[in-house]
Amino acid sequence: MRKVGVFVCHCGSNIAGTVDVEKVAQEAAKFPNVVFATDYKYMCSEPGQQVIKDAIKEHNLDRVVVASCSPRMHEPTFRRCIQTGGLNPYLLEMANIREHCSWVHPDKAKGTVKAIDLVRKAAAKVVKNEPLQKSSINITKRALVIGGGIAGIQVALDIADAGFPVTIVEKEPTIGGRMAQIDKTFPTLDCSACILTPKMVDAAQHPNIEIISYAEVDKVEGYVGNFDITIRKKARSVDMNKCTGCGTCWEKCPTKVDSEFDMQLGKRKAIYTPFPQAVPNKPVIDREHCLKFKTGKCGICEKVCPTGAVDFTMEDELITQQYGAIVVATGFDQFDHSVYGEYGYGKYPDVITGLHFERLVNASGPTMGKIKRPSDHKVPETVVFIKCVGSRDEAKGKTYCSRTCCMYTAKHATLMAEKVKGSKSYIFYMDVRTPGKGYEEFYKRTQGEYGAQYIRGRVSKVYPKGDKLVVRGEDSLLGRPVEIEADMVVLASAMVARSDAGDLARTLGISYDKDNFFTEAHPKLRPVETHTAGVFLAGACQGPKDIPDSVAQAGAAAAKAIGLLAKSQMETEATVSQVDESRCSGCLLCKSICPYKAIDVKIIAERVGGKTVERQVASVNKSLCQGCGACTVACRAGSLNLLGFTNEQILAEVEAVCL
Amino acid sequence: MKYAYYPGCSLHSTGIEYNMSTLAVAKKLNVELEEIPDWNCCGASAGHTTNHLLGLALPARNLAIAEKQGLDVMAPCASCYNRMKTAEVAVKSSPEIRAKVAEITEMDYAGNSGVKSALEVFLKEVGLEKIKASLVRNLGGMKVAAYYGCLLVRPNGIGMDDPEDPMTMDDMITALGGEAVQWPFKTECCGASLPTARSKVGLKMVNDILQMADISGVDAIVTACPLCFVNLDMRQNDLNKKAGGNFNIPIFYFTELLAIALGEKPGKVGVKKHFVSTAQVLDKYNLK
Amino acid sequence: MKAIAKTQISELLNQVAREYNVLVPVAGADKYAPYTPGIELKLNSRTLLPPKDVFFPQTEKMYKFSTDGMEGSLDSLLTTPKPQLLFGIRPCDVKSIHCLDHVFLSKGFVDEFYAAKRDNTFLISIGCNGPAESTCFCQSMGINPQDTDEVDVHLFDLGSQYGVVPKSAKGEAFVAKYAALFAETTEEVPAVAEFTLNLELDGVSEKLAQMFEHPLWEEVSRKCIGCGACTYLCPTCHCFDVSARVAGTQGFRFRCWDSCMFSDYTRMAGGHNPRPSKKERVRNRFLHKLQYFPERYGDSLCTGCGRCLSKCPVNMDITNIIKQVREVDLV
Amino acid sequence: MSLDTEAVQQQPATAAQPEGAPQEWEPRIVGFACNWCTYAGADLAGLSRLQYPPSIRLIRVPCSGRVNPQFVIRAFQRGADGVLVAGCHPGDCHYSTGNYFTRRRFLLMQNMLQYMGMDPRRFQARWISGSEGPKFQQVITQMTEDIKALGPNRKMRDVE
Amino acid sequence: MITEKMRDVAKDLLTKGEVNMVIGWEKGTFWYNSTPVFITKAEDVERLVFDEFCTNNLAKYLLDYKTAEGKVAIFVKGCDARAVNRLMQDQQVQRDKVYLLGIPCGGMKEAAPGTQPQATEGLPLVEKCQNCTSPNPVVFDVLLGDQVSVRDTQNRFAAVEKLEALGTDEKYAYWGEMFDKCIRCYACRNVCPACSCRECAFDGNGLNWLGKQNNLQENQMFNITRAMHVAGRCIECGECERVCPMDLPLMAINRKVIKDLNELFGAYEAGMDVENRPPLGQFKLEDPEKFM
Repeated sequence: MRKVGVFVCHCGSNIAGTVDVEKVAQEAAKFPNVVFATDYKYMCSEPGQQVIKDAIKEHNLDRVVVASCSPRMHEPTFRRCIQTGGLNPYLLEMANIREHCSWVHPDKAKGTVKAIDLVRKAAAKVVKNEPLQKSSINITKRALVIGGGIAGIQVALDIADAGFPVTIVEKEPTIGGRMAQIDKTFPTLDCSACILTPKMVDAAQHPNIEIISYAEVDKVEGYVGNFDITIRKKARSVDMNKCTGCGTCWEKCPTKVDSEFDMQLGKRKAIYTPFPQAVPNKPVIDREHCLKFKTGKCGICEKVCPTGAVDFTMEDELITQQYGAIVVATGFDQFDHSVYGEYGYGKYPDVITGLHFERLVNASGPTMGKIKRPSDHKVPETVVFIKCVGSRDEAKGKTYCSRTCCMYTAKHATLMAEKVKGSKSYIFYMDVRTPGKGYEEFYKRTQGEYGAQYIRGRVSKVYPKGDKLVVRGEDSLLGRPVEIEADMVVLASAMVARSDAGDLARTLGISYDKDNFFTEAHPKLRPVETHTAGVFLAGACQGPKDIPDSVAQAGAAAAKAIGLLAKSQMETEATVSQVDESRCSGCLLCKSICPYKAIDVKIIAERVGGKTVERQVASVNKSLCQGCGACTVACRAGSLNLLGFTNEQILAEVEAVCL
Repeated sequence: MKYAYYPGCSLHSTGIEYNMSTLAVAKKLNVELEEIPDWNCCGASAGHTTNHLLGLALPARNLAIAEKQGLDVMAPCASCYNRMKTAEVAVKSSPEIRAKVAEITEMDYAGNSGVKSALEVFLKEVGLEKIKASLVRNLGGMKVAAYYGCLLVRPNGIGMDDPEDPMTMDDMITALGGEAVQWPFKTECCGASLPTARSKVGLKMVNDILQMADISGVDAIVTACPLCFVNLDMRQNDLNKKAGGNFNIPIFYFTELLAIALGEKPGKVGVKKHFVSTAQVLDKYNLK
Repeated sequence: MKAIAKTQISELLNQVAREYNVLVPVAGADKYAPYTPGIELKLNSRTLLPPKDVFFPQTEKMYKFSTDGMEGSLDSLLTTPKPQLLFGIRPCDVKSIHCLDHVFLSKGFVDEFYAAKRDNTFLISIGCNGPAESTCFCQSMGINPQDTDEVDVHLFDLGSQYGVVPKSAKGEAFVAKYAALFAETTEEVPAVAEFTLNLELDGVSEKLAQMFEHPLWEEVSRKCIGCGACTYLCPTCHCFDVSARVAGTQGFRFRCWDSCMFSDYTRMAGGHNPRPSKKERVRNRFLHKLQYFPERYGDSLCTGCGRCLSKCPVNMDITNIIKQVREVDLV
Repeated sequence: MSLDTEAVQQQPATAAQPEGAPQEWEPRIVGFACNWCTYAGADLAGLSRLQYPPSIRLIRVPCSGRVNPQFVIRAFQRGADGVLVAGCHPGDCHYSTGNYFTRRRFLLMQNMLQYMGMDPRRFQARWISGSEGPKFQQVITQMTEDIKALGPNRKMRDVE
Repeated sequence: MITEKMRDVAKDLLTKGEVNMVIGWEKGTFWYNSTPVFITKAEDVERLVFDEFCTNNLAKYLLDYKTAEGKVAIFVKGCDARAVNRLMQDQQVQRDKVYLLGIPCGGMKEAAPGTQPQATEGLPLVEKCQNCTSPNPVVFDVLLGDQVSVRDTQNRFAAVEKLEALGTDEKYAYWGEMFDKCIRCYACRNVCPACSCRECAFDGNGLNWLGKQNNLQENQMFNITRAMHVAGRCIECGECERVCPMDLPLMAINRKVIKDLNELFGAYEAGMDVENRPPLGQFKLEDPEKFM
C-alpha cells in the first residue's frame, strides 16, 4: 500500500475557472492508495509548496501527484519541492489539468470529469514510480579537435586557454584550412593571412595544444567523457623530430605538381609544405607523385637533407588516446560546378570559382597577386560574377542558401576594381543577402564607390567567342536579355559538406542532414551540440558559415566542451533504460535501434543445472542512454524497461484513463 | 527493326529532302518504316498554343493509331517529335489526361507506343557501330557544326540528349569521318517563325548562328529539324541582301550526309533542292 | 432393453431441452456446446475438447470485490445453474469425470463451484463398439468402451438405434418420463472390435515410484516443446491458477486452467523454479497421471482417450512412454 | 472500465452514457504523445486557448518510439473508443530516429488492426510538432467526430 | 536414398566425435508420423529416417543445447535452415557450434488418421508445404541429395487477400470466431523459430501484458501480439499453424504481415541469411508516410 497525496492547483482562475477543483480533490481522495487530497490557489507558490511539504510529513506520504499546469512547465519545481520535503524527486507525477483541460474545455462539467480522469491517471502511475538516482561518470580532461581551420584553431585556443590539453587532428600537412587560401576578408578587407597566421602560431606554441597534422581520426570508441580515439598519422616520409623546415628539399625536388592549395593554378613540389607559413612548417612527401615512390629512382631530397629527416620507409602510425570531449570542425568543400552545362560544364578555363579568384588575387598566390586569367594570363578587363552557383537550386545543386557568396562576391568585385584600374565587374544575382555587421554597407560601397554593376537575373549561357566569354542572361528588373562579353567569369560556388563527411559522422556516431552537413542537437537551442553527448560542432561542417560566424560558433563549442571538462564527474539521466538480465535472451535487436550506441553486449555467468554457463545479454550504458525508450519496444520479451516510463507505469495509465 | 513513320507536314512539303534522305537511310540500314495510316497534324505551332488539350489530343491520336499497329513511332521533324513526346509523357503520367484525350479522339492511347526521333532511331537504336560498318565513303574531314535547335533536347530529362551540350549528331559526324566542330550555338534558337513574323528580330537570331558558325570555320551545318533548316538555309540570301552579310554555308539534314556516306547518290536525297548550294562542299570532299 | 432409433435423438433432445440446458457433442467446434434444434451432432466418436469445462470452465469468476475509501466488500459469484443435461459422453470421458470428482469432491474438501454444476448435471453416455479413433486405448486403461455405470442413462450403439439403459434412480425416472420415445428391442449389443493400440499397465505405477531419478525422463522429454496442448485437451488435467483483475476500486478473482507443462507453472515469486527444465515438467506430468494419482485415489489419471496423442505437435505418445517404462531394467 | 454499473453512475459521466442519450456520448480517446513535440503541441493548444472536445486523455511518453503496440490493444480492451499515437515529424525527433521506427511499427499495426476487423478510424497516428497547437486541436476534433459517427467501440473490449 | 546417407553421416560424425548429438527424425506411433529424435550414440543412428512425414521443423531444439559442450548436428530442410538463420540472427545459435546437414525437401505429405499404409505419391502435401518458397536449405555444411525446384507459390497470399476483401465487421466476426477457439496452449509460440525469447512477454512474473483469463479479448491480445512479435522475422515454416490443436489459420496472420512489410518497406524474406536485418529493426527516410 502506497501513501499518495494529491494536490490540485487552482492556478488562480486559470484552472478553477472551468474545473471544479474541490470536486477533483474529493474524487481523488477515493482513488486507491490516495490517503490525502487537497486543493490550493497556487500550488507552485512558496506557500503552495509548503502545503505539499507539510502534508508529506503529516500524512507520511510516499508519493505525490500535483494536478496543475504542464509538467513541461513545473515538473522541476515540484520535484525540488518534494525532494526538500524528504522524498525522492522521481516519486512525483503531474496531472496537466490546465493546458490540457481547463484552457481548452470551457464546459465546466465535462472539464471536471476529464480533470478527474487525468488525476486518476497520474495517481495510478505514481503508485508504480520508484525512486530514481542520477548516476555520474568520470570525465577525461582532454579535448580532441578534428580539423585545423579557423574554427578548429579557435576552439583549440579557447579550450587550451581554459587549462585543458587539446589535440588538433588535421588532414592536411598544415593547419590553416580554407581561411589560409583566402586573400582578404570582408567587410574590413584586412588580409586573411595577417589575422590567421598569428593564431596558427599561437596554437603551435600553446603548451596545452598538440597539433597532429597529416592525420585522420580512424576509430572512436567509448562515450562522453571517455572517448577512446585512434588517430591515424599518415606516413609523412619526413621525420618531424629531425626536420628543421629549412626548405632545401623542396627547393631541390625535381617534380612539379599542381598545387591543391593554389586551386591547381600554381605548382608545388612532390615534397612540399602547402604554403610558406605552414604550421607545422615541415614538409610531407606526396607519394603519388614522388619519383622515388613511382620509379624507385631520385631520392634527391634524402641526399640534400642536412638532418637526415627524409624517411621513405615511414608507415602510417596509429595512436590511441583518451579524450573527454570532441569538437568537429572539418569545414567545407566547394560545389563542383561541372554539372552546369550553361556555364560550360567546367570546360572553359576562364570560368573559375571564388576560391580560384582568391588565389589569383592573393599576393602570395601563383600570380603574385596580379589578377591574370588562367587561359592566357591576360589581365581581365571585364569580369562577370555569377552568384548562387550550386546553391538555391533544387534541380542541379543544393536547396540551401550558401550564405557567404553574396559577401565574397562583393569583395571580389571590390578587389577587381582596386587591382585592375578601369576594369568592369558585372554581378548576376538572385537576391543580395547581407545580414551581418557592416555587410550591407560593404555591398553598397561595392556598388557605388567601386562601380560593380549588379544585374538581377540568372545566366542562361556562357560561351566562348574568340578570346572572350559571352555571358548571356536576363536582367529581370528591366525584363530584357543581357549579353556581356567578358574576359573572365567567376562563379560564386556554394559551400558544401566535405565529401567524406558521412564517413566521419558514422565514425563519430553523429547524424548528418540530406546535404551531409552534421546535424546539431537542436536547431535553435543546442546549435553546437550533437545528439551524441560530448561531441560538439564548430564552423562550416555544420552548415555554410563565414569567418565571424565560424569563430563565434567555435567559441560556443569551446565553451560547451570546457563546461564538460571543467567537471570531474558528470551527471547522467535518471530515466534510462534498464535490462532485466534474467529475461534478456541477448538477441541485441535493441542495439541497432539505439540512436546513442548506449546498448552493448555483456557476458554474464549463471548457474544452470548445477554448472556455470556464460551467456550474452544486452547492457545499457547509463551515461549514454538519453531515455527515449525505443529499445523497450524492440524488446519482445519486455526485458528492457525505461525507468520513469516503465511498461507497468504506462499500462497503469492506460487502465486508469479507461476507467 | 520496324517503326510507324510519321512524316508530318514538313516532310511532305518544305522538308521534302528530309523525307527523301530519311527513307534512303532507313532503307540502307534495314529499318522498316510504315507510314501511320490517316495521320493528322502533330499539334505544333498553332495547335498547342491555342488549346493545351488540343495540343495533346492531336499527337495522341497519331500515337493511338501506331499503338494499334503495335509499333513505336519515328518522327524525324523536331516539332512533331516534341509534341508527340509531350503527349506520351502526359498520358503516361496522368490517367485523367488519358481519359480526356480518349474522349476527344475516340481512341484510347495507353502510352504503350512511344515516339523516337530519327536521330535516336538511326544513331542510337541502329547505332554508330553498325553505321560505321556499313559506310561506303566518308566525309573526308569535312568540318561540320551540329545544330540541334531547341526542341530535340528539351525539356531536361525528357528530350533525347543533354540540353546544354548535346553530342548525338557530333558523334555521328565523327563516325562518318568528318570533323565535328565544337561551337557554342548547338542549341541556340533559330528564331522559328520570327524571321517571317518579326523579321528584324528573327533574322538577327539566324544571323548570330550563322556568324558563330562562320567564326568557327565550318564547311557546313547539319541539323535535324525542318524549321531550323529552312531558317538557316533560306535566310542566308535574305541576310546577304538586307544586312550586308556574306554567308554561304551549306545546311544539311543529318540524314542527307548519312545517306551519302552510306552510298546513296546525293541527288537522290535532295541536296540539290537547297537554297544554299551544296555542290562545292560535296565536291571538295569527294562526295558527289 | 429399451431402445430409441437414432433418427429420434433430435426429438428426444428437443423434448428434454424444455427441462434442461442440454449440452451435446457438436461437430465442427468438436466440443460440447448448448443444444439448439438442427445443430450438427458428433455421435460417432469423442469430441476433441473434453467435457471437463462443463464442470470446470477454462475461466471461472469466483469473487468480486470493491473498496470505498477504507471500506471494502467481497461477494461470491457462485450461482446455482439451471439443471443441465450432458448428452453423448463416452465411457472414457465418464471416467474422467469420475477422476475430477475425486479431486474436487473427495477427501474432505468440496469445491463448491465444481459441485454446484456437477450436482445439477444429468449424464447420458454413449458406448463405443471399438476404437473410435486410431489413437484410442481406453481398453488398456481398464475401461469398458461399450458400457459405463457412472451415469444416469447409458446408450448402447446398436447400429440404427441406441439401446437405452437407466443407470441411476434419476435415470429410471428419465426413461419412464420419455417412455413414449423408447421401444423395446431384443437386439444384442455387438462384440467390441479389436483395439489397435494396446498396452499393459500392470505394475507401472509401482515401478514409476522407483524411477524419479531415472535417465529415461531426460530422453523422453527432449522432443517436448513445452506447450499446453496435451493438458488442455486432456479430460482429466485439472490444474488451475487463481488470479485477479483489478480496475480502480473494484475487481474480481477468477480461476483459469493452468498447465504443468508451462515453464512458469511452478515458478515461485522470487524467481526460483523447482522444475526448471522440461525434463522435470514432463516427468511430473506422467508421474501425476500414472503414479501420484493412482496412489492417492486408486485410479489412473489417464483414460486412454488418445486426445494428447492425436494433437501433440511432436508425437509425445503416452502409450510409448508406458512401454518404455515397462522395458526399463531397474537394478 | 467498470465492473459494477452502480459505481459508474456515482461518478458522473466518466464512462459511456447509456444508449438512451447518444448525443451526450463523449468518446474516450487514449492518446500517446511524445514529450518533445506532440505533448508540447497540446500545451501550445492550451496556451492558445484552442478548444477541442474533452474526449482525449494524453499519456506522456518520452518519444513516440516508446509506444508499444500492445499499449494500443490494451487501451481498446479496457474500453477506449479510439487510440492516437502522435510524435514529432520525421526528421524532428528529439532522439533523432525514434519516430522512424514508430512509423514502421504503426503502419504495420494499423494494417493489422484493420485486418482484424477494427475500423481504421479508431486507431490513428499523427505527426504533431510543438508548434502545431492548431493541428492538435484539429486532429482531436476530427478524430472525435469520426468516432462519434462510429459510436462506442465494442470490438476487443473486455469491460462492460 | 536420403535415409541411408543420413545414417552414414550421423554415424560418421558421432564416431569421430565431431558432434555430441544428431537431431533428426524417427518413425512415430503411426506409419504417417515421423517425429524428432535425438541421437547421441553411433549405434542408434538406425533410428533416423527421412520420408514425407518429417514435417517438424527441428531448428528450435538448438536452443535446448545452446550452452552444451561441443557441437550438435541437425538435419535441415529448407524451412529448418531458414529457422537456423533466424536463430543465428537472434544470436541464439552460434554457427560454429552447429553442424548443418542440409536436405532438399520436396514437401511433406499427410495421410488421414487411422488409414492403412499406402504409397506416399498419391498423398496430398501438407498445408504448410503448399506455398513453400525455399525447399532447399539456404545454409548447410553438407547437402544430402540434389537441389529441388521451387513449386509454384503464386497462391502464397491467396488466403490473406480473401480475408482482406471482407468488410470490417465480417473480418472481426471471422477472427472473433477463430480466436474464440484458441485454448492458449501456446504450441504456436513454443514451436516457432522466431519466438526465441528466453522468456516470453506473456509468461509469468507480473508484467501484466496478458491476463490469464481465456476469453476472446485476451486471445486477441495474444494472437495479434504474437504476430507483431514475429513480424519481419517469420520464416513461413508454417509450424504454428500445423501444431495448433484448434486449427486456427495462423499463417493467414503471419502472411498478412509479410505481405504488408514487403509492400510497405520493400521485399524481405526472413532467414534467407544472417546479415539482412528484419524490417522493423531499421528504417528508411523515404518510408511510406501516412501519418500526416
